[in-house]
Amino acid sequence: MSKSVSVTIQSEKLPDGVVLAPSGEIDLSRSPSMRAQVAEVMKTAPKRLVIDLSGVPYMDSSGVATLVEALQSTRKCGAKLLLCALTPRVRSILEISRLDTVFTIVADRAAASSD
Amino acid sequence: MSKSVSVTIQSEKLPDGVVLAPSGEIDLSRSPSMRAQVAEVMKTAPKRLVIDLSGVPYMDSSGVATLVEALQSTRKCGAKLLLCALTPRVRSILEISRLDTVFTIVADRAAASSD
Amino acid sequence: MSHSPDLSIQMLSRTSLLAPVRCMLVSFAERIGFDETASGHIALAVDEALANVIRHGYSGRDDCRVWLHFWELHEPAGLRIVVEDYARQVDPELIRGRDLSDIRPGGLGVHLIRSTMDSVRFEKRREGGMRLTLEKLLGAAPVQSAA
Amino acid sequence: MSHSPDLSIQMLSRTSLLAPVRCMLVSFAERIGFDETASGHIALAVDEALANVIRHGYSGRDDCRVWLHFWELHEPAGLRIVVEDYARQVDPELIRGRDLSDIRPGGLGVHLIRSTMDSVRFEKRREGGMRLTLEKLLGAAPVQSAA
Ligand SMILES: Nc1ncnc2c1ncn2[C@@H]1O[C@H](COP(=O)(O)OP(=O)(O)O)[C@@H](O)[C@H]1O
Ligand SMILES: Nc1ncnc2c1ncn2[C@@H]1O[C@H](COP(=O)(O)OP(=O)(O)O)[C@@H](O)[C@H]1O
Repeated sequence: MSKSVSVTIQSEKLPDGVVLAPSGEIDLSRSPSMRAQVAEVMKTAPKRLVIDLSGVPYMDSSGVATLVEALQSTRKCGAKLLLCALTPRVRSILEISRLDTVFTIVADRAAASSD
Repeated sequence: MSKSVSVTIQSEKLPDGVVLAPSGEIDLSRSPSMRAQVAEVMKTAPKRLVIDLSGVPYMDSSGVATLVEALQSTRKCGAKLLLCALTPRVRSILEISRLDTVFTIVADRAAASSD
Repeated sequence: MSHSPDLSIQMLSRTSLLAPVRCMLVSFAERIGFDETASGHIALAVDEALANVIRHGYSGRDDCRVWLHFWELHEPAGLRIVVEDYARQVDPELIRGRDLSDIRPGGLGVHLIRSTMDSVRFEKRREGGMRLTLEKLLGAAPVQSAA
Repeated sequence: MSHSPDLSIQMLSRTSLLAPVRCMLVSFAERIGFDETASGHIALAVDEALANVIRHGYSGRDDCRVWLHFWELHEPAGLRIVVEDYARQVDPELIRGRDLSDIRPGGLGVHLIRSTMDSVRFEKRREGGMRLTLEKLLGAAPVQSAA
Protein backbone atom coordinates (compact mmCIF):
# COMPACT_ATOMS: atom_id res chain seq x y z
CA MET A 1 0.00 0.00 0.00
CA SER A 2 1.06 3.60 -0.56
CA LYS A 3 2.53 5.23 2.47
CA SER A 4 0.34 7.91 3.99
CA VAL A 5 2.07 11.22 4.55
CA SER A 6 1.21 12.99 7.76
CA VAL A 7 -0.51 16.35 7.62
CA THR A 8 0.62 19.05 10.00
CA ILE A 9 -2.45 20.22 11.88
CA GLN A 10 -2.27 23.03 14.40
CA SER A 11 -4.99 23.06 17.03
CA GLU A 12 -6.33 25.73 19.32
CA LYS A 13 -8.75 25.31 22.24
CA LEU A 14 -12.01 27.23 22.28
CA PRO A 15 -14.29 27.65 25.34
CA ASP A 16 -16.72 25.14 23.77
CA GLY A 17 -14.52 23.18 21.42
CA VAL A 18 -11.48 23.27 19.19
CA VAL A 19 -10.05 24.77 16.01
CA LEU A 20 -8.04 22.52 13.69
CA ALA A 21 -5.85 24.17 11.06
CA PRO A 22 -4.34 21.65 8.65
CA SER A 23 -1.65 22.86 6.32
CA GLY A 24 -0.59 21.64 2.89
CA GLU A 25 -2.36 20.00 0.00
CA ILE A 26 -4.87 17.38 1.12
CA ASP A 27 -4.88 14.58 -1.43
CA LEU A 28 -5.16 10.80 -1.20
CA SER A 29 -1.67 10.57 0.29
CA ARG A 30 -2.56 12.94 3.11
CA SER A 31 -6.26 12.60 3.82
CA PRO A 32 -5.82 9.42 5.95
CA SER A 33 -3.63 11.40 8.34
CA MET A 34 -6.14 14.22 8.51
CA ARG A 35 -9.00 11.76 9.06
CA ALA A 36 -7.13 10.16 11.97
CA GLN A 37 -6.45 13.51 13.60
CA VAL A 38 -10.08 14.62 13.27
CA ALA A 39 -11.22 11.31 14.82
CA GLU A 40 -8.80 11.88 17.70
CA VAL A 41 -10.25 15.31 18.42
CA MET A 42 -13.83 14.01 18.25
CA LYS A 43 -13.01 11.72 21.19
CA THR A 44 -12.74 14.83 23.38
CA ALA A 45 -16.44 15.50 22.63
CA PRO A 46 -16.15 19.13 21.53
CA LYS A 47 -19.41 21.11 21.18
CA ARG A 48 -17.85 23.07 18.31
CA LEU A 49 -15.30 21.90 15.75
CA VAL A 50 -13.81 24.60 13.56
CA ILE A 51 -11.67 23.58 10.59
CA ASP A 52 -9.56 26.53 9.45
CA LEU A 53 -8.61 25.80 5.83
CA SER A 54 -6.50 28.89 5.18
CA GLY A 55 -3.37 26.71 4.95
CA VAL A 56 -4.87 24.30 2.43
CA PRO A 57 -4.29 25.52 -1.15
CA TYR A 58 -5.65 22.31 -2.69
CA MET A 59 -7.95 19.47 -1.72
CA ASP A 60 -9.20 16.52 -3.74
CA SER A 61 -12.29 14.36 -3.19
CA SER A 62 -10.54 12.31 -0.50
CA GLY A 63 -10.09 15.52 1.48
CA VAL A 64 -13.72 16.42 0.89
CA ALA A 65 -14.71 12.93 2.09
CA THR A 66 -12.82 13.63 5.32
CA LEU A 67 -14.80 16.83 5.80
CA VAL A 68 -18.09 15.01 5.15
CA GLU A 69 -17.13 12.39 7.74
CA ALA A 70 -16.36 15.14 10.20
CA LEU A 71 -19.79 16.65 9.50
CA GLN A 72 -21.49 13.32 10.11
CA SER A 73 -19.65 12.63 13.34
CA THR A 74 -20.28 16.12 14.74
CA ARG A 75 -23.98 15.78 13.87
CA LYS A 76 -24.11 12.42 15.61
CA CYS A 77 -22.83 14.04 18.83
CA GLY A 78 -25.02 17.11 18.54
CA ALA A 79 -21.91 19.22 17.95
CA LYS A 80 -21.40 21.98 15.41
CA LEU A 81 -18.90 21.89 12.52
CA LEU A 82 -17.74 25.12 10.90
CA LEU A 83 -15.33 25.54 8.00
CA CYS A 84 -13.51 28.84 7.67
CA ALA A 85 -10.98 30.71 5.54
CA LEU A 86 -11.38 28.62 2.40
CA THR A 87 -8.84 29.18 -0.36
CA PRO A 88 -10.28 29.55 -3.90
CA ARG A 89 -9.53 25.98 -5.05
CA VAL A 90 -11.03 24.42 -1.95
CA ARG A 91 -14.12 26.59 -2.30
CA SER A 92 -14.38 25.55 -5.94
CA ILE A 93 -14.30 21.82 -5.23
CA LEU A 94 -17.02 22.20 -2.58
CA GLU A 95 -19.13 24.17 -5.04
CA ILE A 96 -18.74 21.63 -7.83
CA SER A 97 -19.65 18.91 -5.34
CA ARG A 98 -22.71 20.91 -4.25
CA LEU A 99 -21.46 20.82 -0.69
CA ASP A 100 -21.01 24.56 -0.27
CA THR A 101 -24.56 24.80 1.08
CA VAL A 102 -24.32 21.64 3.18
CA PHE A 103 -21.39 22.88 5.27
CA THR A 104 -21.52 25.96 7.45
CA ILE A 105 -18.81 28.10 5.87
CA VAL A 106 -17.71 31.34 7.48
CA ALA A 107 -15.09 33.94 6.63
CA ASP A 108 -12.51 33.48 9.35
CA ARG A 109 -11.65 32.00 12.72
CA ALA A 110 -13.17 34.87 14.64
CA ALA A 111 -16.54 34.35 12.95
CA ALA A 112 -16.27 30.60 13.47
CA SER A 113 -15.56 30.88 17.20
CA SER A 114 -18.45 33.11 18.08
CA ASP A 115 -21.54 32.59 15.91
CA MET B 1 13.04 25.67 -33.17
CA SER B 2 11.25 26.01 -29.86
CA LYS B 3 8.91 28.95 -29.68
CA SER B 4 10.08 31.70 -27.39
CA VAL B 5 7.52 32.83 -24.85
CA SER B 6 7.34 36.55 -24.23
CA VAL B 7 8.17 37.89 -20.80
CA THR B 8 6.01 40.65 -19.38
CA ILE B 9 8.33 43.49 -18.44
CA GLN B 10 7.01 46.63 -16.81
CA SER B 11 9.13 49.71 -17.24
CA GLU B 12 9.36 53.00 -15.38
CA LYS B 13 11.27 56.15 -16.40
CA LEU B 14 13.90 57.58 -14.07
CA PRO B 15 15.45 61.08 -14.37
CA ASP B 16 18.65 59.48 -15.68
CA GLY B 17 17.46 56.14 -17.00
CA VAL B 18 14.91 53.39 -16.70
CA VAL B 19 13.72 50.58 -14.43
CA LEU B 20 12.77 47.25 -16.02
CA ALA B 21 10.73 44.82 -13.95
CA PRO B 22 10.33 41.44 -15.66
CA SER B 23 7.88 39.01 -14.18
CA GLY B 24 7.75 35.23 -14.26
CA GLU B 25 10.35 32.49 -14.40
CA ILE B 26 13.20 33.34 -16.79
CA ASP B 27 14.34 30.12 -18.43
CA LEU B 28 15.52 29.22 -21.92
CA SER B 29 11.99 29.64 -23.29
CA ARG B 30 11.77 33.19 -21.96
CA SER B 31 15.25 34.67 -21.88
CA PRO B 32 15.26 35.53 -25.63
CA SER B 33 12.25 37.78 -25.07
CA MET B 34 13.93 39.44 -22.08
CA ARG B 35 17.17 39.89 -24.06
CA ALA B 36 15.27 41.60 -26.89
CA GLN B 37 13.51 43.96 -24.50
CA VAL B 38 16.76 44.92 -22.75
CA ALA B 39 18.39 45.60 -26.13
CA GLU B 40 15.44 47.80 -27.08
CA VAL B 41 15.85 49.89 -23.93
CA MET B 42 19.61 50.22 -24.44
CA LYS B 43 18.87 52.01 -27.73
CA THR B 44 17.47 54.92 -25.72
CA ALA B 45 20.97 55.35 -24.18
CA PRO B 46 19.97 55.39 -20.50
CA LYS B 47 22.64 56.50 -18.00
CA ARG B 48 21.19 54.09 -15.45
CA LEU B 49 19.49 50.75 -16.06
CA VAL B 50 17.78 49.21 -13.04
CA ILE B 51 16.49 45.64 -13.30
CA ASP B 52 13.96 44.99 -10.55
CA LEU B 53 13.86 41.20 -10.09
CA SER B 54 11.19 41.05 -7.38
CA GLY B 55 8.79 39.39 -9.83
CA VAL B 56 11.25 36.69 -10.90
CA PRO B 57 11.00 33.64 -8.60
CA TYR B 58 13.38 31.57 -10.75
CA MET B 59 16.10 32.15 -13.31
CA ASP B 60 18.39 29.68 -15.07
CA SER B 61 21.77 30.28 -16.70
CA SER B 62 20.15 31.67 -19.85
CA GLY B 63 18.57 34.38 -17.69
CA VAL B 64 21.92 35.03 -16.03
CA ALA B 65 23.53 35.30 -19.48
CA THR B 66 20.98 37.99 -20.33
CA LEU B 67 22.00 39.93 -17.22
CA VAL B 68 25.70 39.58 -18.08
CA GLU B 69 24.97 40.89 -21.57
CA ALA B 70 23.13 43.84 -20.08
CA LEU B 71 26.15 44.49 -17.84
CA GLN B 72 28.49 44.44 -20.82
CA SER B 73 26.34 46.73 -22.92
CA THR B 74 25.86 49.27 -20.11
CA ARG B 75 29.62 49.28 -19.48
CA LYS B 76 30.27 49.86 -23.16
CA CYS B 77 28.08 52.98 -23.05
CA GLY B 78 29.47 54.23 -19.76
CA ALA B 79 26.08 53.58 -18.14
CA LYS B 80 25.34 51.97 -14.79
CA LEU B 81 23.48 48.65 -14.27
CA LEU B 82 21.86 47.91 -10.93
CA LEU B 83 19.94 44.78 -9.94
CA CYS B 84 17.45 45.05 -7.10
CA ALA B 85 14.95 43.07 -5.06
CA LEU B 86 16.39 39.63 -5.79
CA THR B 87 14.31 36.62 -4.74
CA PRO B 88 16.20 33.86 -2.87
CA ARG B 89 16.56 31.51 -5.86
CA VAL B 90 17.86 34.23 -8.15
CA ARG B 91 20.33 35.37 -5.48
CA SER B 92 21.45 31.77 -5.08
CA ILE B 93 22.19 31.23 -8.79
CA LEU B 94 24.23 34.45 -8.91
CA GLU B 95 26.17 33.33 -5.84
CA ILE B 96 26.91 29.89 -7.25
CA SER B 97 28.03 31.55 -10.48
CA ARG B 98 30.27 33.94 -8.50
CA LEU B 99 28.47 36.86 -10.07
CA ASP B 100 27.04 38.31 -6.87
CA THR B 101 30.13 40.48 -6.52
CA VAL B 102 30.31 41.36 -10.21
CA PHE B 103 26.85 42.94 -10.33
CA THR B 104 25.84 45.94 -8.26
CA ILE B 105 23.00 44.50 -6.22
CA VAL B 106 20.85 46.71 -4.01
CA ALA B 107 17.87 46.08 -1.78
CA ASP B 108 15.06 47.79 -3.62
CA ARG B 109 14.01 50.19 -6.33
CA ALA B 110 14.43 53.24 -4.12
CA ALA B 111 18.05 52.37 -3.40
CA ALA B 112 18.63 51.61 -7.07
CA SER B 113 17.25 54.93 -8.27
CA SER B 114 19.30 57.15 -6.04
CA ASP B 115 22.73 55.76 -5.23
CA MET C 1 -4.01 10.34 -31.75
CA SER C 2 -2.16 11.11 -34.92
CA HIS C 3 0.99 12.66 -33.46
CA SER C 4 3.03 11.65 -30.44
CA PRO C 5 2.42 13.37 -27.11
CA ASP C 6 4.30 16.51 -26.08
CA LEU C 7 5.06 14.82 -22.79
CA SER C 8 4.40 11.39 -21.28
CA ILE C 9 4.79 10.08 -17.76
CA GLN C 10 5.19 6.53 -16.54
CA MET C 11 4.70 6.30 -12.79
CA LEU C 12 4.30 3.79 -10.00
CA SER C 13 0.82 3.57 -8.47
CA ARG C 14 1.85 5.64 -5.44
CA THR C 15 -0.24 8.38 -3.93
CA SER C 16 2.94 10.29 -3.06
CA LEU C 17 3.37 10.91 -6.81
CA LEU C 18 0.01 12.65 -7.18
CA ALA C 19 1.41 16.01 -6.07
CA PRO C 20 4.35 16.09 -8.54
CA VAL C 21 2.00 15.17 -11.39
CA ARG C 22 -0.48 17.90 -10.43
CA CYS C 23 2.29 20.46 -10.28
CA MET C 24 3.57 19.51 -13.74
CA LEU C 25 0.07 19.65 -15.12
CA VAL C 26 -0.79 23.08 -13.71
CA SER C 27 2.37 24.47 -15.28
CA PHE C 28 1.70 22.69 -18.61
CA ALA C 29 -1.88 23.97 -18.71
CA GLU C 30 -0.90 27.52 -17.82
CA ARG C 31 1.65 27.63 -20.64
CA ILE C 32 -1.11 26.57 -23.04
CA GLY C 33 -3.15 29.52 -21.85
CA PHE C 34 -5.54 28.13 -19.23
CA ASP C 35 -6.08 30.52 -16.32
CA GLU C 36 -5.35 29.59 -12.72
CA THR C 37 -8.85 28.25 -12.06
CA ALA C 38 -9.01 26.13 -15.20
CA SER C 39 -5.48 24.76 -14.64
CA GLY C 40 -6.45 23.82 -11.11
CA HIS C 41 -9.53 22.01 -12.42
CA ILE C 42 -7.46 20.07 -14.95
CA ALA C 43 -5.04 19.01 -12.20
CA LEU C 44 -8.00 18.01 -10.01
CA ALA C 45 -9.51 15.85 -12.77
CA VAL C 46 -6.23 13.99 -13.34
CA ASP C 47 -5.66 13.64 -9.60
CA GLU C 48 -9.09 12.02 -9.23
CA ALA C 49 -8.49 9.75 -12.22
CA LEU C 50 -5.14 8.58 -10.83
CA ALA C 51 -6.60 8.11 -7.35
CA ASN C 52 -9.29 5.87 -8.86
CA VAL C 53 -6.77 3.81 -10.82
CA ILE C 54 -4.72 3.32 -7.65
CA ARG C 55 -7.65 2.58 -5.32
CA HIS C 56 -10.12 0.76 -7.55
CA GLY C 57 -8.04 -0.49 -10.47
CA TYR C 58 -4.97 -1.66 -8.54
CA SER C 59 -6.70 -2.12 -5.13
CA GLY C 60 -4.21 0.19 -3.45
CA ARG C 61 -1.06 -1.64 -4.58
CA ASP C 62 1.86 0.76 -4.94
CA ASP C 63 4.09 -1.22 -7.31
CA CYS C 64 1.95 -1.15 -10.44
CA ARG C 65 2.29 1.19 -13.42
CA VAL C 66 0.25 4.06 -14.74
CA TRP C 67 0.92 5.99 -17.96
CA LEU C 68 -0.09 9.56 -18.71
CA HIS C 69 0.16 11.29 -22.08
CA PHE C 70 -0.28 15.01 -22.65
CA TRP C 71 -0.94 16.87 -25.88
CA GLU C 72 -1.38 20.54 -26.51
CA LEU C 73 -4.28 20.84 -29.00
CA HIS C 74 -4.49 23.44 -31.77
CA GLU C 75 -7.58 24.68 -33.63
CA PRO C 76 -9.35 24.62 -31.34
CA ALA C 77 -6.72 25.26 -28.66
CA GLY C 78 -6.76 23.12 -25.56
CA LEU C 79 -5.26 19.96 -24.18
CA ARG C 80 -5.80 16.23 -24.26
CA ILE C 81 -4.74 13.87 -21.50
CA VAL C 82 -4.77 10.07 -21.67
CA VAL C 83 -4.45 7.92 -18.54
CA GLU C 84 -3.69 4.23 -19.11
CA ASP C 85 -3.23 1.29 -16.76
CA TYR C 86 -3.01 -2.51 -16.73
CA ALA C 87 -5.50 -2.68 -13.89
CA ARG C 88 -8.77 -4.52 -13.47
CA GLN C 89 -11.08 -3.88 -16.41
CA VAL C 90 -14.52 -2.49 -15.67
CA ASP C 91 -17.43 -1.76 -17.93
CA PRO C 92 -17.22 1.99 -18.71
CA GLU C 93 -20.97 2.20 -18.01
CA LEU C 94 -20.28 1.31 -14.39
CA ILE C 95 -17.86 4.18 -13.84
CA ARG C 96 -20.23 6.92 -12.94
CA GLY C 97 -20.86 9.42 -10.21
CA ARG C 98 -23.48 8.86 -7.55
CA ASP C 99 -26.47 11.04 -6.70
CA LEU C 100 -24.99 14.14 -5.07
CA SER C 101 -28.07 14.85 -2.99
CA ASP C 102 -27.19 11.82 -0.88
CA ILE C 103 -24.59 13.44 1.37
CA ARG C 104 -21.93 10.88 2.28
CA PRO C 105 -18.17 10.58 2.16
CA GLY C 106 -16.76 9.41 -1.18
CA GLY C 107 -18.26 8.95 -4.60
CA LEU C 108 -17.33 12.39 -5.89
CA GLY C 109 -14.33 11.62 -8.10
CA VAL C 110 -16.12 10.80 -11.35
CA HIS C 111 -18.43 13.80 -10.87
CA LEU C 112 -15.44 16.08 -10.48
CA ILE C 113 -13.78 14.68 -13.60
CA ARG C 114 -16.95 15.07 -15.67
CA SER C 115 -17.75 18.56 -14.46
CA THR C 116 -14.26 20.01 -14.91
CA MET C 117 -13.39 18.53 -18.33
CA ASP C 118 -15.14 19.08 -21.68
CA SER C 119 -14.82 15.49 -22.83
CA VAL C 120 -14.37 12.31 -20.77
CA ARG C 121 -14.15 8.79 -22.22
CA PHE C 122 -13.43 5.57 -20.32
CA GLU C 123 -12.66 2.44 -22.34
CA LYS C 124 -11.17 -1.03 -21.95
CA ARG C 125 -7.76 -1.35 -23.61
CA ARG C 126 -7.38 -4.26 -25.98
CA GLU C 127 -4.01 -5.11 -24.37
CA GLY C 128 -5.56 -5.14 -20.87
CA GLY C 129 -6.36 -2.41 -18.40
CA MET C 130 -8.31 0.80 -18.87
CA ARG C 131 -7.86 4.02 -20.82
CA LEU C 132 -9.35 7.38 -19.87
CA THR C 133 -9.23 10.19 -22.43
CA LEU C 134 -9.83 13.72 -21.19
CA GLU C 135 -10.03 16.92 -23.19
CA LYS C 136 -10.49 20.52 -22.25
CA LEU C 137 -10.62 23.43 -24.66
CA LEU C 138 -9.51 26.96 -23.98
CA GLY C 139 -12.42 29.32 -23.64
CA ALA C 140 -15.03 26.60 -23.29
CA ALA C 141 -18.00 27.01 -20.95
CA PRO C 142 -17.03 27.50 -17.31
CA VAL C 143 -17.35 24.66 -14.85
CA GLN C 144 -20.83 24.14 -13.41
CA SER C 145 -21.81 22.48 -10.19
CA ALA C 146 -22.40 18.81 -10.91
CA ALA C 147 -26.12 18.17 -11.53
CA MET D 1 19.87 0.72 -11.63
CA SER D 2 18.44 -2.38 -10.05
CA HIS D 3 14.81 -1.31 -9.72
CA SER D 4 12.60 0.62 -12.09
CA PRO D 5 12.16 4.37 -11.60
CA ASP D 6 9.41 5.83 -9.44
CA LEU D 7 8.54 8.14 -12.28
CA SER D 8 9.75 8.61 -15.86
CA ILE D 9 9.10 11.34 -18.38
CA GLN D 10 9.38 11.26 -22.14
CA MET D 11 9.25 14.73 -23.63
CA LEU D 12 9.77 16.61 -26.86
CA SER D 13 12.88 18.81 -26.99
CA ARG D 14 10.86 21.98 -26.38
CA THR D 15 11.91 24.74 -24.05
CA SER D 16 8.25 25.34 -23.16
CA LEU D 17 8.33 22.00 -21.30
CA LEU D 18 11.18 23.03 -19.00
CA ALA D 19 8.82 24.75 -16.56
CA PRO D 20 6.42 21.78 -16.10
CA VAL D 21 9.38 19.46 -15.52
CA ARG D 22 10.89 21.82 -12.93
CA CYS D 23 7.60 22.05 -11.12
CA MET D 24 7.22 18.27 -10.97
CA LEU D 25 10.75 17.91 -9.74
CA VAL D 26 10.47 20.49 -6.95
CA SER D 27 7.39 18.68 -5.67
CA PHE D 28 9.05 15.25 -5.98
CA ALA D 29 12.17 16.45 -4.15
CA GLU D 30 10.19 18.13 -1.37
CA ARG D 31 8.23 14.93 -0.71
CA ILE D 32 11.53 13.09 -0.34
CA GLY D 33 12.52 15.63 2.29
CA PHE D 34 14.69 18.19 0.50
CA ASP D 35 14.10 21.72 1.73
CA GLU D 36 13.02 24.56 -0.52
CA THR D 37 16.57 25.62 -1.38
CA ALA D 38 17.79 22.10 -2.18
CA SER D 39 14.67 21.33 -4.25
CA GLY D 40 15.23 24.52 -6.21
CA HIS D 41 18.83 23.51 -6.86
CA ILE D 42 17.78 20.08 -8.10
CA ALA D 43 15.26 21.66 -10.47
CA LEU D 44 17.97 24.09 -11.66
CA ALA D 45 20.42 21.27 -12.40
CA VAL D 46 17.86 19.36 -14.47
CA ASP D 47 16.75 22.54 -16.23
CA GLU D 48 20.36 23.22 -17.25
CA ALA D 49 20.86 19.63 -18.36
CA LEU D 50 17.73 19.70 -20.52
CA ALA D 51 18.63 23.11 -21.94
CA ASN D 52 22.01 21.70 -22.99
CA VAL D 53 20.46 18.63 -24.60
CA ILE D 54 18.08 20.87 -26.56
CA ARG D 55 20.66 23.50 -27.57
CA HIS D 56 23.85 21.50 -28.00
CA GLY D 57 22.68 17.92 -28.46
CA TYR D 58 19.72 18.55 -30.75
CA SER D 59 20.89 21.96 -32.09
CA GLY D 60 17.66 23.61 -31.03
CA ARG D 61 15.30 21.21 -32.84
CA ASP D 62 11.97 20.92 -31.03
CA ASP D 63 10.75 17.58 -32.39
CA CYS D 64 13.33 15.26 -30.81
CA ARG D 65 12.92 13.18 -27.68
CA VAL D 66 14.39 13.36 -24.20
CA TRP D 67 13.84 10.86 -21.39
CA LEU D 68 14.03 11.53 -17.68
CA HIS D 69 13.96 8.91 -14.92
CA PHE D 70 13.54 9.65 -11.23
CA TRP D 71 14.28 7.44 -8.24
CA GLU D 72 13.88 8.11 -4.57
CA LEU D 73 17.01 6.64 -2.91
CA HIS D 74 17.05 4.96 0.51
CA GLU D 75 19.99 4.41 2.85
CA PRO D 76 21.31 6.93 2.28
CA ALA D 77 18.18 8.93 1.44
CA GLY D 78 18.21 11.11 -1.62
CA LEU D 79 17.32 11.02 -5.28
CA ARG D 80 18.77 9.92 -8.58
CA ILE D 81 17.88 11.46 -11.92
CA VAL D 82 18.89 10.13 -15.34
CA VAL D 83 18.57 12.24 -18.49
CA GLU D 84 18.86 10.39 -21.80
CA ASP D 85 18.74 11.51 -25.42
CA TYR D 86 19.46 10.31 -28.95
CA ALA D 87 21.39 13.47 -29.70
CA ARG D 88 24.91 14.09 -30.96
CA GLN D 89 27.47 12.16 -28.90
CA VAL D 90 30.26 14.13 -27.30
CA ASP D 91 33.24 13.02 -25.31
CA PRO D 92 32.24 13.42 -21.61
CA GLU D 93 35.64 15.07 -21.04
CA LEU D 94 34.57 17.94 -23.28
CA ILE D 95 31.47 18.71 -21.25
CA ARG D 96 32.91 21.01 -18.64
CA GLY D 97 32.37 24.43 -17.23
CA ARG D 98 34.55 27.33 -18.23
CA ASP D 99 36.71 29.52 -16.01
CA LEU D 100 34.26 31.61 -14.00
CA SER D 101 36.65 34.52 -13.57
CA ASP D 102 36.18 35.27 -17.26
CA ILE D 103 32.92 37.20 -17.04
CA ARG D 104 30.88 36.60 -20.17
CA PRO D 105 27.38 35.47 -21.07
CA GLY D 106 26.92 31.70 -21.19
CA GLY D 107 29.07 28.81 -20.13
CA LEU D 108 27.52 28.45 -16.66
CA GLY D 109 25.25 25.43 -17.11
CA VAL D 110 27.72 22.64 -16.37
CA HIS D 111 29.09 24.58 -13.38
CA LEU D 112 25.60 24.92 -11.97
CA ILE D 113 24.92 21.21 -12.43
CA ARG D 114 28.20 20.21 -10.76
CA SER D 115 27.89 22.60 -7.86
CA THR D 116 24.28 21.78 -6.98
CA MET D 117 24.41 17.96 -7.27
CA ASP D 118 26.53 15.51 -5.26
CA SER D 119 27.31 13.25 -8.19
CA VAL D 120 27.31 14.04 -11.92
CA ARG D 121 28.23 11.56 -14.68
CA PHE D 122 28.02 12.11 -18.43
CA GLU D 123 28.41 9.10 -20.71
CA LYS D 124 27.79 8.01 -24.29
CA ARG D 125 24.91 5.54 -24.58
CA ARG D 126 25.66 2.36 -26.48
CA GLU D 127 22.41 2.73 -28.42
CA GLY D 128 23.28 6.32 -29.42
CA GLY D 129 22.94 9.66 -27.67
CA MET D 130 24.08 10.69 -24.22
CA ARG D 131 23.18 9.81 -20.64
CA LEU D 132 23.59 12.08 -17.64
CA THR D 133 23.23 10.58 -14.17
CA LEU D 134 22.71 12.96 -11.27
CA GLU D 135 22.45 12.16 -7.58
CA LYS D 136 21.84 14.26 -4.55
CA LEU D 137 21.63 13.01 -0.99
CA LEU D 138 19.59 14.44 1.82
CA GLY D 139 21.69 16.23 4.37
CA ALA D 140 24.81 16.34 2.20
CA ALA D 141 27.11 19.35 2.26
CA PRO D 142 25.44 22.60 1.24
CA VAL D 143 26.03 24.05 -2.21
CA GLN D 144 29.22 26.07 -2.58
CA SER D 145 30.02 28.75 -5.11
CA ALA D 146 31.61 27.10 -8.12
CA ALA D 147 35.40 27.18 -7.84
N1 LIG E 1 -10.13 3.42 -12.64
C1 LIG E 1 -11.20 2.74 -12.16
N2 LIG E 1 -11.20 1.40 -12.17
C2 LIG E 1 -12.24 0.72 -11.69
N3 LIG E 1 -13.36 1.28 -11.21
C3 LIG E 1 -13.44 2.60 -11.18
C4 LIG E 1 -12.37 3.41 -11.64
N4 LIG E 1 -12.72 4.70 -11.49
C5 LIG E 1 -13.94 4.69 -10.94
N5 LIG E 1 -14.40 3.44 -10.74
C6 LIG E 1 -15.72 3.04 -10.20
O1 LIG E 1 -16.58 4.20 -10.20
C7 LIG E 1 -17.05 4.48 -8.88
C8 LIG E 1 -17.19 5.97 -8.65
O2 LIG E 1 -15.89 6.56 -8.53
P1 LIG E 1 -15.73 7.94 -7.77
O3 LIG E 1 -16.79 8.87 -8.27
O4 LIG E 1 -14.34 8.38 -7.96
O5 LIG E 1 -16.04 7.66 -6.25
P2 LIG E 1 -15.27 6.74 -5.20
O6 LIG E 1 -13.94 6.44 -5.80
O7 LIG E 1 -15.19 7.58 -3.97
O8 LIG E 1 -16.12 5.55 -5.03
C9 LIG E 1 -16.06 3.81 -7.95
O9 LIG E 1 -16.63 3.47 -6.70
C10 LIG E 1 -15.64 2.58 -8.76
O10 LIG E 1 -16.56 1.55 -8.60
N1 LIG F 1 24.11 17.68 -23.71
C1 LIG F 1 25.22 18.17 -24.32
N2 LIG F 1 25.56 17.74 -25.55
C2 LIG F 1 26.65 18.23 -26.16
N3 LIG F 1 27.47 19.13 -25.62
C3 LIG F 1 27.19 19.61 -24.41
C4 LIG F 1 26.06 19.13 -23.69
N4 LIG F 1 26.05 19.78 -22.50
C5 LIG F 1 27.12 20.60 -22.50
N5 LIG F 1 27.82 20.50 -23.63
C6 LIG F 1 29.08 21.20 -23.97
O1 LIG F 1 29.59 21.77 -22.77
C7 LIG F 1 29.76 23.18 -22.92
C8 LIG F 1 29.48 23.89 -21.59
O2 LIG F 1 28.09 23.87 -21.32
P1 LIG F 1 27.45 24.94 -20.35
O3 LIG F 1 28.31 25.06 -19.14
O4 LIG F 1 26.03 24.57 -20.13
O5 LIG F 1 27.55 26.33 -21.10
P2 LIG F 1 26.85 26.81 -22.46
O6 LIG F 1 25.76 25.86 -22.75
O7 LIG F 1 26.35 28.19 -22.14
O8 LIG F 1 27.95 26.82 -23.49
C9 LIG F 1 28.81 23.57 -24.03
O9 LIG F 1 29.21 24.75 -24.69
C10 LIG F 1 28.85 22.35 -24.93
O10 LIG F 1 29.98 22.41 -25.77
